[in-house]
Amino acid sequence: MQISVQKEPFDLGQIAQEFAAGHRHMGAIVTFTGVVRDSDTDDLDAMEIEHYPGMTERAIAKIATQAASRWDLGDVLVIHRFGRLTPGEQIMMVATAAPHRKDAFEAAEYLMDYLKSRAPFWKKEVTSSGTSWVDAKPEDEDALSRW
Amino acid sequence: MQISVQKEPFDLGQIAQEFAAGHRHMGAIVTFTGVVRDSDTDDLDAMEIEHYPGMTERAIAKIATQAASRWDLGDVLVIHRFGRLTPGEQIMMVATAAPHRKDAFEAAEYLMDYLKSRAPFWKKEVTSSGTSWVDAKPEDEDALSRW
Amino acid sequence: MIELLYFAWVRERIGLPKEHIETQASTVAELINELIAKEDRYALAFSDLSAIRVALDQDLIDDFTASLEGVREVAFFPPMTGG
Amino acid sequence: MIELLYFAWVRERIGLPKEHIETQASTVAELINELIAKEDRYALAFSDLSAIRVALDQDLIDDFTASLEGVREVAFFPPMTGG
Repeated sequence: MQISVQKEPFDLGQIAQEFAAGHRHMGAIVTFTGVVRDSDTDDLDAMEIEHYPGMTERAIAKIATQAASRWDLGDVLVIHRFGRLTPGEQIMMVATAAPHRKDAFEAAEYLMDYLKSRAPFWKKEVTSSGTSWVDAKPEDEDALSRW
Repeated sequence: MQISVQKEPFDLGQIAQEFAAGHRHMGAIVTFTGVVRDSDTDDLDAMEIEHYPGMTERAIAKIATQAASRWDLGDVLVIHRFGRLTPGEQIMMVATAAPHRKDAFEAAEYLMDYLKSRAPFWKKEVTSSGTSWVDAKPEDEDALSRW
Repeated sequence: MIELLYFAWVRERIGLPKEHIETQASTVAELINELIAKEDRYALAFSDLSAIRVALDQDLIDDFTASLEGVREVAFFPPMTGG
Repeated sequence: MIELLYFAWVRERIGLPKEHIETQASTVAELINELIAKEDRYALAFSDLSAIRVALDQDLIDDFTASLEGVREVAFFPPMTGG
């Protein structure tokens, strides 16, 4: 299990390649990468991500452990950034390796659903007209009910 | 839409990085990578993949087009290799970019489900005790019924 | 003249990857029956039709009653195992 | 002595990221009521409790009736928006 909470950018290509390498009995590798999406009017200057040091790593490890106990997985990786990010920057990624594709996909979706609303991160949008905290979406909470 | 049917290995890292780059309005990037999995007894020498040149590209383009019409996607990528591969080698990958994670995940799973049993590839396992064609699994056909 | 293509174990059982034939068959089912009648290796390849998939001019068909009218390329193969 | 941590708009409304306080509260609900009674900025932060999430010693709790016995760190924050 590889977990990192960091301010620095990560190299998706290198991480995906290293994660996929050497999993001789894992037939399926899934990655999800979250990108700071510009607003529809292209006026997003930055996304500021606050987190709760200490609890963040703990919460992510708990979610990853739950995924590993629920699906047949060979490995799990979670990287989540904090700090000030600009549109187009990669915020976070998860990767799963499993013997079969169904486990790899489901575990990755489970990780994402739980990271969205159970890992202590908060996003604030900065635009030329001001700043505003991103509200949690009811559908993100609803997404947990399928697991 | 990027589709490639090729004998040569592909560089997952580089492709994932290039695919994810410059999708300023896509918040979610999903990749799936299929790896030649060794047998439980570690006796797989190679996996030989035969395909139907001409139809293969056509079938993949049709599947990708269906995915693009069904989900809100910014981009789709499919790479599938043929020829002789050894355990640990990457056979194929799909990538999807979407504004939201649900579309990116579902479209990637749809692509995989259809590539499994609607793209004209056939796998043959080569072990020290002989060769045998991989049978299609009933669950792969069943997987299509959810879409 | 029509071109026939064979893949995977269908190819192995018939013993060649492709051939051009003259046929009067108007449907896929009729063509298969012609082939079966021709030689044992075809009869062997087509002994279990539930395991045979067919593409006409590179489009998969659902049903062996499909017409061969205007078709130039017929491919026979087992269920696909991509991915 | 207990350490209180505030995040996101809870932090902004209260005006500080953390503080140490003395409290007699035995549950999270009692602690929130103490804070609300203290100053307007707390009352503002806790005006809609449905938007408040709480972690005790870095574990999320489901229910404000949770006991503070043995707890050293209480964090208050809005619903999380990770991913």
